Amino acid sequence: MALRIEKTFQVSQPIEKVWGLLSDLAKVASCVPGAQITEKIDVKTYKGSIRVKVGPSLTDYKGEVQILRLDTQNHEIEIQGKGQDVRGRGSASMTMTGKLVALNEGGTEVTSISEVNVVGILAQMGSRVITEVSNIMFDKFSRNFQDLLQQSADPPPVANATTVDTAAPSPRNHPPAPIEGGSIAWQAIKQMFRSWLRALKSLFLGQGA
Amino acid sequence: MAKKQLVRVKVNGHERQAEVEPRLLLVHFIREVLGLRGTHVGCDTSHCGACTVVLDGKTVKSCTMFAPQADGCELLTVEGLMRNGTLHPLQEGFKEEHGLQCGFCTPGMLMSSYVLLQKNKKPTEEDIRWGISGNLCRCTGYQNIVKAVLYAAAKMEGGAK
Amino acid sequence: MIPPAFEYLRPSTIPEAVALLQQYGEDAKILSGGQSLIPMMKLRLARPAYLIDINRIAGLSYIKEEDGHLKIGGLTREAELEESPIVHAKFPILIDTEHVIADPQVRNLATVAGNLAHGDPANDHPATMLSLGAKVVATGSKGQRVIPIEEFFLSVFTTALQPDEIVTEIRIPLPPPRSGGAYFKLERKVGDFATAAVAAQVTVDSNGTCQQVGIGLTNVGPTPLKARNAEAFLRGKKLDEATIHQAAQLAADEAQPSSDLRGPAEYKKGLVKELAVRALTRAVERVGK
Amino acid sequence: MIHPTTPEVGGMGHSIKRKEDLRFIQGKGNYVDDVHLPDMVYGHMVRSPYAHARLKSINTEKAKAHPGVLAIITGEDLAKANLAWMPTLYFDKQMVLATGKVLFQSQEVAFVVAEDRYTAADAAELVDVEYEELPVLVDPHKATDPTSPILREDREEKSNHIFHWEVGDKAATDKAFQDAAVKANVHAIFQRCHPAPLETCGCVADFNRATGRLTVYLTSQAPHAHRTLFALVGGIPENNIRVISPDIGGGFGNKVPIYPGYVCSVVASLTLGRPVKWIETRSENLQSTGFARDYHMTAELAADKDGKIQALRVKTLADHGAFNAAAQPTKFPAGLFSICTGAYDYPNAFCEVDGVYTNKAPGGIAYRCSFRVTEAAYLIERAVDVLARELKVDPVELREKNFIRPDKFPYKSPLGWSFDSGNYQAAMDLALKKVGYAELRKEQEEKRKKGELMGIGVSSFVEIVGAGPAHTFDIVGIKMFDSAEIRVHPTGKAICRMGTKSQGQGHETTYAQIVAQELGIPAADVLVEEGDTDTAPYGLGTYASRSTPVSGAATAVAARKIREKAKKIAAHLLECGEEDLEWEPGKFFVKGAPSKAKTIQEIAFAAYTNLPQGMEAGLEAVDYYDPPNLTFPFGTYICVVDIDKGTGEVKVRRFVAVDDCGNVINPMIVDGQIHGGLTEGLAIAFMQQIDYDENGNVQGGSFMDYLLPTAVETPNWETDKTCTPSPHHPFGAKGVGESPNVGSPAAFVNAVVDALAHLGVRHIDMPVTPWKVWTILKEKGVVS
Repeated sequence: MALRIEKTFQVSQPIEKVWGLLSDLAKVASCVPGAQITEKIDVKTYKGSIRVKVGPSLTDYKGEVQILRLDTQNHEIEIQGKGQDVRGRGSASMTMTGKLVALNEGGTEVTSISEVNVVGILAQMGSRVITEVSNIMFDKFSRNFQDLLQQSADPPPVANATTVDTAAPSPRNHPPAPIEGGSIAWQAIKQMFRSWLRALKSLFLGQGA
Repeated sequence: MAKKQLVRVKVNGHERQAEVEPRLLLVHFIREVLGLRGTHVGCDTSHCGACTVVLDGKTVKSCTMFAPQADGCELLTVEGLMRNGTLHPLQEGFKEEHGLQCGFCTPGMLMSSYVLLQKNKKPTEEDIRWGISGNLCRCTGYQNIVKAVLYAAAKMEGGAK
Repeated sequence: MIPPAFEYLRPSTIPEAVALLQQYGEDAKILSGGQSLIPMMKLRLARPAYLIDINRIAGLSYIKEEDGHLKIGGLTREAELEESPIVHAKFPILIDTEHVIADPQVRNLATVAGNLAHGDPANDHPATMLSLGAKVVATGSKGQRVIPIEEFFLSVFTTALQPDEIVTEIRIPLPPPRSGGAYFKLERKVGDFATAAVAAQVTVDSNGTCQQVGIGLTNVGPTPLKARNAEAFLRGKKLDEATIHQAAQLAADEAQPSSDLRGPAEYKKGLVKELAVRALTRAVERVGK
Repeated sequence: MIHPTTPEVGGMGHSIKRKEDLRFIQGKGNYVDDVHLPDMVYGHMVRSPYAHARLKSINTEKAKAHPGVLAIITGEDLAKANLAWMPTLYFDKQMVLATGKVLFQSQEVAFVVAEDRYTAADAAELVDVEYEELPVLVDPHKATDPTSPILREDREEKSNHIFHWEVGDKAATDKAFQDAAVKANVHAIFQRCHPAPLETCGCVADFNRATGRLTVYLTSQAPHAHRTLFALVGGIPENNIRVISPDIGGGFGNKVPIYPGYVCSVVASLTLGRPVKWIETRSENLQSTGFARDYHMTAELAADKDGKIQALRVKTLADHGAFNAAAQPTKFPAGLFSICTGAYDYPNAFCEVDGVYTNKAPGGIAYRCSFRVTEAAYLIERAVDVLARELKVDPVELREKNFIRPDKFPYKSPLGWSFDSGNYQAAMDLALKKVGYAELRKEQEEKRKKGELMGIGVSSFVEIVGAGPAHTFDIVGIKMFDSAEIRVHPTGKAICRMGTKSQGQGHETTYAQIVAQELGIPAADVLVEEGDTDTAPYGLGTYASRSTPVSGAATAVAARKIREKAKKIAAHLLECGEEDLEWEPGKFFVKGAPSKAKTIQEIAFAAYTNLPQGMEAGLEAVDYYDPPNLTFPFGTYICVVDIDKGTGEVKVRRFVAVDDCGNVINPMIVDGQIHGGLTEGLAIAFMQQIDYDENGNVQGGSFMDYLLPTAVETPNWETDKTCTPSPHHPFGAKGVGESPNVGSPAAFVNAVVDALAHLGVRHIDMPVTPWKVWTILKEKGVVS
């Protein structure tokens, strides 16, 4: 299953500040619950694992995330993340291009274009929900990113016109995460799996519970 | 390993019991613990109905229940349809009307039809088609199964007079 | 397909069940009808460490009229709804729904509450209950609370239920006189999820003017959807053909389907419109009865 | 032609009830998963989640340490025994367990054996396989692009192209097209689908260390052929292998190939010395065992201005997946696809087929079909309809104008087949009458005025079945004869053993009826036994509608051999010359003195008690029948559909099927076969598809999305028959099991296209789903 997801939102922080966050994998990773960076290969590459626990399902993924391209001048970053289910049932990968544009009023427009590929049982059995879930996941990603920006900035961000709150945040989703590093991609993958698993636990034909 | 569960059932009129892993699917309990291999498995997503049995008077897909859920229940499987050496009218109907070919779906079909006729003594063709809509057959195209159930309904009605 | 191992727990009361949920938290899962959970476990997509089988809890299976509501117990099976005289007399929309949920064997085990608690936008009862203005009674460690159905579905497979809560009852307001409802579903075959489906419930006054209306949409968005614009449009209007068509278009506009094996998004929107026309038309026909 | 027998004897033409039913209706069938042996253990397959990936490592330590696990077999293990690859049934090889890389999703990677199936499933999750994902090739049209990855590193030829095959006179055909007044073409995809019999594939392999014998209980449509293959591949002496094909829960071609699970079970049993059971799940069945079709076809027809067809030109791309595992025994890479000229008489045809590899499950099996006959029949029947639109004539009229006339048989087709017999107009006439064609056309016209959509689809198909003559067919060199062995006991009862294997077709009844017909021994007194290679005579199995044409013929010929001997015994008993005797089913009597007779039972007793001088005792015969030609069943199907404009749903209002399969053994069983085949045709036309997404993920890999019709979606079928016996078959039969599946898809699609033809619609690819129909209606402005 291949998806292309494009998200755009605006924040009040100046472009350099946003860029500082977007280009720092470790900082961004701080909002990824349950993820563990197991190895720092270099400043652009990390190995890690994620334990995803959704309702009755517990799944472990391991993989790698790396910055493929970092264009400081144009404020563009391309990140690739790949995760393999340790039970050998598939993988997901994502290539995300993040781009910042300074706004006239001093804020920044953040655009992410992501190509997501899902392989294995999730893609076989879950095609009916993957699009839905991915969309929600990226909305959440946008929101989490903004939350992170907000934490590192005193003035509150401008109202977000493009994202929708699609799910009530559960307190369990945000425990203080013992994470040393990570990336937006990690967060995205992490959330993607969470959402998929939540979705998959429910998508079977028999109805009722 | 999970704690074993005692499962006691009355199957086709006989009391049986066994201690099993709780995750044991009812269909495996029936086939492998009770040794009643007339109940079949044809899919893994609860679609085909080959595993249909009657549990406390209702049809269920025994591949979509854990054995402990049936504890204390009464089970009827295809092996229990014959009474005193005589075929049930449904069994007779399936034979007379060529309601089976490979026979793999037949036990499930019989059990669904059995409960259908318990609830509806004079079903229409439409009633029968909906009544067996949880059972897949790859051989017959259903037409003769419908006839078989109508045969049984007529015979059972006749017998009741 | 073989499910992973789990500990099996069989509480005999609601408090016991809630206590077990509290004790085991996310490692536990409620087993009620099991018709969605067990297939998932067989594919090893779900692997709860503890399964809390609530099927032996007494007094949870009922269908009754009380306090102006139809009350459906938390363990009431789909098939029981199908066979209930009260439901037949007052809720033809629920009979429509029963007819197209999964298949007969699944309906014998699956529960109405589970169909909601699952939070699957493709399940059929959510749309029906949205159109009927139902309420979900949840029981947890902090006691019982009543959740209006329109606040129940939060996201794909996410409901307002807390981790230690169990759906113990569903309450549907009894329709006033001159009410009617219908559910139209297009499925690829018996047992399939809806490609799209529309539930409509209307109440009209003696002049045929719409007093109350509820429209629920199945499998055309991340959650079951309530077609609020279409509903607002219909209130206070005579439910003639032209009005129904306009409302149906509004409902289609409110749908947010994704393309999948069941068809492209555009088709699903078209279906919502068509099925909304049919459901509203049938609902109005049933007002007279 | 067929001598009538009494219902008590139950010879040909009697709808006697099936003998096999008694055990099935009591739940006493014996399918492979019902086989339970002492000390039996269970296998579970570890499969690849990736469609194309390099296998970097397999770590089995954790799995091996799991309590109850007995063995874990990997491709490397098999390679040591030279068993990592096995031959397919069509000049290719296939990995048993992956080595090097995986080539399709759900490919077999490791085999876990444990004390019970729950433990085996648990341990399979502990096998740690490391993959490196590779670019995936899904679209067969891109297979030969220079940018596409080369899938098969094992082949010398570094290309995804498997074969190019052509047949017919290209120059003459091209010339006919140049000269043609009218041309029509259709590009039709026959989608990938799967037979999905209700019982999945599986086996119990039981190697007895004490005796050195291997017994394999197998879901096999061809037990003898499988025994020979096990012997050839595994190096086990063939006398030490016994394949038992017990009751089979449907086959439809799915159970012709040998699958990796069987080989792994045998290896595991040889290793452990214990019986090993392996039963695949439904998802495994749909995702890894033989798929069917996946033919991307273009047909062009050239005709003169009066609608006489002059030529057919066909170009086809065949997607075989990762390995060419086409289970077909012809000498032609596209099987009998060259039957695509259809029921029509024209001089020129040219057909070419190219096969390619993709990252999909291997196969190309004949799903209720004689090796690409379904694709061929669908293509020509679609193309003729398109030509009728082009000519603005009724599709029935065009067919009738071009039918091969009855006096032209045996008819030599432009692609080289010799059609044995046919009367296509007779089948058409009966179908038209039965359905009320003229009235339906009137109704359609009136409905169109009101904006309602109804369609009438016609298909006049010809099949080619009964594989097959030794000059055209073999499996690893073994000719496609089949066999029957009949032994009459002293009391006049008989046992009949066959080289074929029923999967629901009712062989235990129909073969007994042939014996009843030929010998007059009541069918009830004839036990038919199949599927045990230790006892049955060698045969090639049941598929391609070959049981009646080949084994049925062998049964008749064997029975006639017995009759010859019986005649001698009768002459001895009646003290007359053989030439004085006449036969009617059940007895020999003296010409002109019918009371001077000896029944077959009396003769049977005498065969053991009172023989003529010098005659050896017993009354039995074997026949290995090599058919002189194939048989060519045919028929006309007419389908009437109504389309719901709002939803795009197609409702089959009526379906009339007139079949001609020559002389019929048991009309009840033939009807049942036709019902079943039409239902599968319906499923193919409207529902069934195994699709792949861009990453090679199977879409339709479980019954959640591989849609099989229930009783609710299935209409009532209206069947009828004409009878044009095969001139070369001993009792004039042709075979019927596949006709309805071969002939019906075109009838369904033609009906839907007919309903939309006035909008300019000429073709819709299967499965014809509501959304496809609705999208067309939307494009045409019928719905807003």
